[in-house]
Amino acid sequence: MMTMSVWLPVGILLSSFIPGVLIFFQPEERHRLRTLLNLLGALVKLLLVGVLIWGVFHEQVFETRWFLAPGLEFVLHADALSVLFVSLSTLLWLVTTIYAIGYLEQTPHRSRFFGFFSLCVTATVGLALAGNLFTFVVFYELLTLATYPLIAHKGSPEALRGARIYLRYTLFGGLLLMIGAVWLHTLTGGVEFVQGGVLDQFAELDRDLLRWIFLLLILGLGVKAALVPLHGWLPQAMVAPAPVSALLHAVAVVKAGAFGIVRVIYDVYGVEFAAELGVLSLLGAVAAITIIYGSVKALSQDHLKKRLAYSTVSQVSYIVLGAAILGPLATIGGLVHLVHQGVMKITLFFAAGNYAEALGIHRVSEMDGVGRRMPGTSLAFSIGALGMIGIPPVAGFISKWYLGLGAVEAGAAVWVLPVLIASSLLNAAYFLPILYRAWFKSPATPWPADKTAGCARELPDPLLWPPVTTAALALLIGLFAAAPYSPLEWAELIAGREYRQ
Amino acid sequence: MMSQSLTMLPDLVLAAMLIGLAWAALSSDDLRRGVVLFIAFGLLLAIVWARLHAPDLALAEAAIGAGLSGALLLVALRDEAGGKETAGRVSQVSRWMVDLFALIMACLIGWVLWLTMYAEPAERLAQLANSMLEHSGVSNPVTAVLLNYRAYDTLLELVVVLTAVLGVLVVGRERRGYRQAGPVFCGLVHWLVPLLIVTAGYLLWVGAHAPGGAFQAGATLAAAGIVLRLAGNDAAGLLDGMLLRWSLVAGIGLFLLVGLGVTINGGLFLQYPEAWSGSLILVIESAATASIAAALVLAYRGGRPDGWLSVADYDNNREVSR
Amino acid sequence: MNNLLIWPVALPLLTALLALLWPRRSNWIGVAGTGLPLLAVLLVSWQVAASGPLELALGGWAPGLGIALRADGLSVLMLLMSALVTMAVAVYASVYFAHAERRGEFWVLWLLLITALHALFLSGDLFNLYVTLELLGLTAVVLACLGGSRESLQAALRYLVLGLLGSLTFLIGVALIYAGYGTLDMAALGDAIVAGPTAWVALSLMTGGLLIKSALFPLHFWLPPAHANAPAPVSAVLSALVVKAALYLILRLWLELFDGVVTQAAAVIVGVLGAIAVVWGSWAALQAERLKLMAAYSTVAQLGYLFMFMPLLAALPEGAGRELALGALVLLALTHGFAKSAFFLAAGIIMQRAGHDRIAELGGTARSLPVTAFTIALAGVALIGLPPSGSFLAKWQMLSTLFVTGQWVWLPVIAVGTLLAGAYIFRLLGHAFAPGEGVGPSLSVGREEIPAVLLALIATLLLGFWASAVWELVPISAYAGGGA
Amino acid sequence: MIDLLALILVFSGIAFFFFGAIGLLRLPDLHSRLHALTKADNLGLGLVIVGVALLHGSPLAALKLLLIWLLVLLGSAASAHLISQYALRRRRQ
Amino acid sequence: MNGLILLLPPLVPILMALFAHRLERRWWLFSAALPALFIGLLAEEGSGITIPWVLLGMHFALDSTGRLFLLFGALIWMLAALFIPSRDLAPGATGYIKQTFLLALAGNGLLILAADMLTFYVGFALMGLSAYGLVWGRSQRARRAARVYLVFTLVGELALFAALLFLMVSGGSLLFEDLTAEPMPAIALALLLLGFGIKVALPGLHLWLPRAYTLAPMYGVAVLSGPMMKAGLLGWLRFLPFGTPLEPAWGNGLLLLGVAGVVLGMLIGVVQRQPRAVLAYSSIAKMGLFSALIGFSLNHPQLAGGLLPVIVLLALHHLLVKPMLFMGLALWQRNHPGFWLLPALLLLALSLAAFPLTGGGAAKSALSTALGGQLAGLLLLSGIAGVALMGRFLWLLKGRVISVQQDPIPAPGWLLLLPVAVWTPFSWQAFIFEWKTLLPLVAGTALFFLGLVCRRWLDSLRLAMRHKGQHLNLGAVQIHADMPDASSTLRQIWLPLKQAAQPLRFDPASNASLALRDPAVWWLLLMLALLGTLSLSLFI
Amino acid sequence: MTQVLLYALTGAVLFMLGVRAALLRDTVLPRLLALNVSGAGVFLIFVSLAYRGDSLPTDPVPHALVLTGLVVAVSATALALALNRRLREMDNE
Repeated sequence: MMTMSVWLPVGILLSSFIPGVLIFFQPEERHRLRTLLNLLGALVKLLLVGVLIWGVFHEQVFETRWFLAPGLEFVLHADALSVLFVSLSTLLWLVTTIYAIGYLEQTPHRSRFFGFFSLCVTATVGLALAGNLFTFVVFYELLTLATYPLIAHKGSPEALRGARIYLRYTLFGGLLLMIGAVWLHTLTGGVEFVQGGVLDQFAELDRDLLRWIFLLLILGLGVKAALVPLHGWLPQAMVAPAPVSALLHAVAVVKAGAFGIVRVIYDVYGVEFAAELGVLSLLGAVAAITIIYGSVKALSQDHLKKRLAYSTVSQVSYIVLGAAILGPLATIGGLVHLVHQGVMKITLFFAAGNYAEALGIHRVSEMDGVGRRMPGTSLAFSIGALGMIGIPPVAGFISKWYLGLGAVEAGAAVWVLPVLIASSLLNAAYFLPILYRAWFKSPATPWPADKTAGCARELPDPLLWPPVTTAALALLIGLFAAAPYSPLEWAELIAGREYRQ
Repeated sequence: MMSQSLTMLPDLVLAAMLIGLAWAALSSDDLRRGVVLFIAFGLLLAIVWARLHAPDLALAEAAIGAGLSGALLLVALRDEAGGKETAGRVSQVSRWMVDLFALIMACLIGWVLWLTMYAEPAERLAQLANSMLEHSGVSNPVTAVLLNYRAYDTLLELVVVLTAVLGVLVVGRERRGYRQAGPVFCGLVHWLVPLLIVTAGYLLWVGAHAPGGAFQAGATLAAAGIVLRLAGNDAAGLLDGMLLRWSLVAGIGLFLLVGLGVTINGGLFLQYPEAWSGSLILVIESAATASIAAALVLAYRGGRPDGWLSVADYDNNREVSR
Repeated sequence: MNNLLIWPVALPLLTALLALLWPRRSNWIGVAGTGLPLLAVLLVSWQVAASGPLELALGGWAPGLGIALRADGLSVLMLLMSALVTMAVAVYASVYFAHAERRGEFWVLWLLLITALHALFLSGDLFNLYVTLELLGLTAVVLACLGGSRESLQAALRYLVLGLLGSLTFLIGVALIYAGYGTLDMAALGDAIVAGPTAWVALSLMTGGLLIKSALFPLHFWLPPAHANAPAPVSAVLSALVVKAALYLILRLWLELFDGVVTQAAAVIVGVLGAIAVVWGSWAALQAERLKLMAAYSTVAQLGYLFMFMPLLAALPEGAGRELALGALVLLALTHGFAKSAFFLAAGIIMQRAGHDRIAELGGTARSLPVTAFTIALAGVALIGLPPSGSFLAKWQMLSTLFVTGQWVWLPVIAVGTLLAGAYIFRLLGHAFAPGEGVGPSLSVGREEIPAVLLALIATLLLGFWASAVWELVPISAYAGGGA
Repeated sequence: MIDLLALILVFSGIAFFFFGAIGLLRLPDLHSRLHALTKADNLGLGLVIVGVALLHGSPLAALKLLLIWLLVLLGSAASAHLISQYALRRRRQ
Repeated sequence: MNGLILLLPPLVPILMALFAHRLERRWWLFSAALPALFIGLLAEEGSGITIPWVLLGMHFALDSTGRLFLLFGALIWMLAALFIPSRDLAPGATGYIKQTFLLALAGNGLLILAADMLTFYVGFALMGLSAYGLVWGRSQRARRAARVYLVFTLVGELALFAALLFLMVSGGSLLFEDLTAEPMPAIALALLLLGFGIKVALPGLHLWLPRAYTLAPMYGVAVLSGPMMKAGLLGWLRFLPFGTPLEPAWGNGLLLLGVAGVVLGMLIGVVQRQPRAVLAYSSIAKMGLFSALIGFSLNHPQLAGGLLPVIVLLALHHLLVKPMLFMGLALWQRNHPGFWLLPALLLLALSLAAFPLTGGGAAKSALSTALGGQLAGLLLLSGIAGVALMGRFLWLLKGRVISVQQDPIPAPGWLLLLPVAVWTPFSWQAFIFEWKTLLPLVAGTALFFLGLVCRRWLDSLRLAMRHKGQHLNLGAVQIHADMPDASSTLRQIWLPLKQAAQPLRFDPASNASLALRDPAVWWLLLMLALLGTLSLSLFI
Repeated sequence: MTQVLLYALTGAVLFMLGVRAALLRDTVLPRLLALNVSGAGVFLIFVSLAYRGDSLPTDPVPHALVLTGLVVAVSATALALALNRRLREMDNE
């Protein structure tokens, strides 16, 4: 049992790392083997995560330590928050892998793609399991590295440009994060993630210094989380293939930033201490601005994936907002949105990919009447979109509910509620026209590139089922939010542990 | 006081001449003049070595510093004649900067030297080296240092020579040889070369207890080779093919093998058994002499001789023979 | 048993002679001659790690009169790097030079280079260091001009002349030391040297000479052409090892021999030059149009980082904090060594296949040479300082030291340098990933690609995950100034 | 006495050198310069060597010195010959 | 077991909605409301069920109010289902009438049976949003109306959502039964009034209604004007703290608004030229009455106990009669209306106008009893309004529009429901005749005839309102759409802001802004801003 | 001892003269000359260190060092000249 608690986190990492590395060296033609490796890895990971969930729920300790350098330890540690993120990424990885297998059929460089794909997930899982700030930074940078080839995958000038912009932002962010982390590390001699935070034990530290460090950390993480002045890469990165966008927006990159912010606030600074420092209100303001800004920008985008990208900018800041409001309810809201947004956004991107793949539709204005042509995809899209707006019983509603409750509880309703409401309205304003076009308009002209004409079904299975599955998931985790082992319950568990002190 | 300054006089003159010659050699725009002045400088230096009780060095300087270097530089002048001279201009400011820098550094070094030699002279290794002389197997302290105390340095130094020669070989083909010399010169060569070889052997032998040694001997041998070449013998007395290789390798190889061989009995690297050390040193020195001479001559010849086949040539031969 | 220390020097030397004698077998001899010292180095490392610093008094003479070889943590690390890198490069070169005309000479010089490196890292005597330095310089020069092109010759000549200037400057420093302290043995000097004019002037002279050799900023101009025009295996060791040798000496001098002599101001000056080198080198690398030139400029920049450690080290009192920084410095140097050699090897593969190394025309490389592209990417990761490479850890500790010593000034430099490094590496990768006809039909994994990728893996994974060994080894010092 | 003789010999040898040097500097063309130089050198050196040999006193050393003188004689003769030949060739071309 | 039955009314339609594309006969839709009817008729009052793991815990309960709403709502739903034209049921039909109809039905059932606020909210949202598909029609104007409806609904949802948040935090529970434990926060109250106010079309928040009622398909209007509109009222009844004393400003405000609604509905209604529009404004007037009554009850907790059941009954009456009127109108407007239709419509109109011997009349007398003589003026006004509007409606029936409707419209069903509508729920009281109830009737009739006499003058009034080329047509539906230049002024401020916020080119083809170009929405936003500042000031 | 100091200082001067010239000249041959002069300066310092007056035996260690240095310098010079020659050849081709 002892050994398992040490090996399980490593095993979870390796279950995607090893297939990734193996896939790299597979010739392009070995389609079946690659698929097998991918799925095997994903399933093994799912299994291991299952064990992890069970264990963490029963307060078992899973921890791996590896001494790297004086004062630097590589720590993988599973707490409830990690489990939340790990299970999200694992589950969605499986789905995305299936989707990607279907999506990339007959395209070149698949070995490379799936190799980096697996590495990307490894990095994400590593982020989730990171037990101290150092390990977090390591995986944070790794994530940057693993995603860059995915964004540049097509090799077209736009793809390369998008990837370059992505890098520009994320390397800069990674650097800031690293500087902040090192600084903090130097001051405290090692920053383990401890529920409730560690910094309040260092009473002698200069408060202003800690504020600056917080700023650095947030700036660094904010790049990936696409907080407003730092969000510029995200809409550019939508040139990536659809599975990558899905991964980027729902599981890996953006979430990594948000997750990091949550970690910093709760497990490094400690939310009460952070509030005492007065840094949370600033962060909340930034999050609020981002929420509104992203939505407003999304309104004017005709390109579907760009609109979704701006929507991500807006939605991810909900998590940040939840983290920035003092109080367990807001925490729950933010945390649960981590999962909910992921599931919903991945649905949207899958669907967008399907539209592009089947009908060559890239723009909202081309979507007239697509609902009848691709009912399954469109239904999934609709559920995701409604969830984003916060319509019950889709998952997004639960997040908004807890965020709102948290805001009211913390007395921050004056500015949070208007933001939430305005954002919901704006969400509706940019999502509902899409639904309207899809369902209620009739197709005027032939679609740009119709590949499904004459097909028995609207799409091949690996393309159709992932969005449908995630949409169903989004519906179910919203509908059965109060059920045991639901994300909401985990979020409550985490919030309970964070605020126990 | 007076006598002191009197005894100082030759030293002062020598020092002034050294500096003057160096200055003249370096500031001359005419390369040939510079080289000739440099050779003169080297000879003067040899006198200074002698004045400073360093006869080994005086020999070496005369043979190597002035002689061989001079020969090399003189030959190099031939190449320079055809080349495009691109003397870049150095701005006045940077000239001043460099001058200032040089002045300051010279003053600093001088200051330190004054401190260490005059104000607070330190006890150095002389005592120790001389007291250990009886265990070294030779009675010339310089040879003792070179081939016993600091034999490792010498080994590496031989490697340096080998490297340089290999470099010379790698870079290009050999320089054209000279025409067959006239009868006068030939006659001289007939006398001179055997004499030089004998001298070299003498220097080698005498190195154990008096000024002389492998380097001086090697340089003398090399001089013989150079003379031969000047007289029209392209190979400059060197062997061809494998033997040339062997002669290049011999010095280092023997040195190394001896060094390693003495460890078999549990000694340290290069720790000669005391009884054997004299003869071992002599053996090493002989081989080194050969190697040094070969190397120096090769360096003078300035390139890859025809007999020095590359691997590709071997490959080609093999193919042809098939 | 102590004779162990001679083997890393003697073995390559012996095999060099063999290679000279049997040129036809030189490929085999060369690889074997690189492998055997590796074994010796491993043994030495094991010994040092197990039982502390080793000393071999050559000829049985007491150090001072005689020469001592010493192996402590720092030298063992350097030896390991050099032995591993040369091993990989040798395997690579056995393919690269398979049909070259002068491969016989190459192998001899190659083995001599290894001899020089190992001798340098093991030497415990100042004058012997001068000799090894010269030997190293000469072998490097000759290897650098093996390519035979005009540029390479010109660069090699310039390299040689500057190297001579550098070693002479070093030598006069040695002379002053001998004048002042009457010994050349470094262990004895470590005890004897006290702050004073002699030490200052000697140190500045020696440092000046070594700075030329290690190409610190205003003295760097010889490096890019020399490294860029040499044959790929040679460039690899030049960038990875040869410049590091000078750096190693500077470390020895500053931290162990002249500990207590070094003033903060001097360290700051060197640090500033390092900082300029970081920015300037990275910028030049970003502008470079050729792959190898880029790598060479990147070397200038990376060396700058190493020198930026100096003010930090000088500001720290002896003890754990300083060892931490020193370990970081060494780790950074090691990572750079492995990564840069891998990078150059990969560049060489590309150059051999494509016939050029113009960055803008590398489209399709990632497709036709996936392993090489992968190597470049991995090496690039280490050069930027991203995890899991060793340089990430090193930079982390560097930043940490920076905060501890309060020397904020260097922070922007590190930041800018890292970003610029990212820019040039990913610019390159962008071109490599771009579509294009590629560099050749070959899709297979060449034998020469394996050593390159292994080197890159060492830099990124091995040094990342087993970096603690560096910090364990570094405090093992054979000299008084060290962690005694 | 012998010392005095030796000194006289040495100094006169030096005088020869001196004049030889003056000749080298002052004489108009190459051949006459060579003439002045070789004569001065050979004779000067001979005188110096004899002087030094007397000073030293041992026959072995005297022999060595004599050998040196002979060698120099040989060398300077040959080199003077070569130089003049070279000069002649140059003039002819 | 008993409680589980309560899940049927929402669940059955939802399940049917999943397979709606297979259901091609309208009887399926008809039967979707059967569980509701069944529960309304047979289920035991007071039965309830809690499902803790769904959403945040769902609570269902059936009380008498709920039972009535469920029962009569089901009737309307069933009848409306029969009114769906068969071409909308065909597999390839545009729009998603079946699905939205079923979902709206489910939402309606859910909110009626909800025992906690969240469940209510979920049902409310489901119903409100699904109804978009019911308002949506084929004409451009109908789509626009649907958009406006959607915006208003969304705003209503969000207001309700925010209110729920405050209620949850202040009360710690979402159950209705725990609601009165604590004094309600002012902001929650304001938000509740706003949220349900949109649904019940309080004046100012009613702008969506006339368009939707005039342009939407008939089945849509039927359910919209009946069960769905009353859901807003039900919301108030459920949420508002009638038992606890409150700042009188709230009740008075609501009362005033309600009165305004009555007046406005009457005044604007009588000048309409479409019968549907008249009915729409009649709804506004009627709901104004309800609002006023709610406001009154808020201020008079001691009377509330007696008053609220009456309000419920009155609401039920209206719930039945108004849809019946709409559907009757549809029958009337088809090609060959039967001779029997006019009296039937007359009967309905009389009932709505609270004519003695009808359900309406009985309700009104019950109301005045419950009020104990207070608010007599309002009742009078409401009566006058009812009579005037119904008169206008009947008058307009003469110029009937010929629709292209080809379906056999289920007139029998309508007829069957007619008596229920006319006399329910006061059938036992309906035949009590009181003279004083005739007073409003007389006044109303007089007003109506006055209108008839002066209709030329009214026309000229309409012309006089025309200015600057804008059709500020008092009589037309658009009157609210083009409120005096406020929107364009706003727009002038907004456009540069918008451009500043968006450096990217605004793509006109994208049709991104849902209904931002609709002036009604601007009006809504203005209102929201006012309310927002108001509530903020209250909250702070 | 002053005499020794004199030579040592001369060595320092020579060294810096050489360095100065090496920095200022930019063709190979003069540079090599300059470096050789520098080297001579360094050697001079070493040798003057070794000298301990007429009475005491000299210190052999610096002598050996200088001997080594001398050979190294010649080797490097030869190499540099060879490189230079090759470059000249290329120029002429």
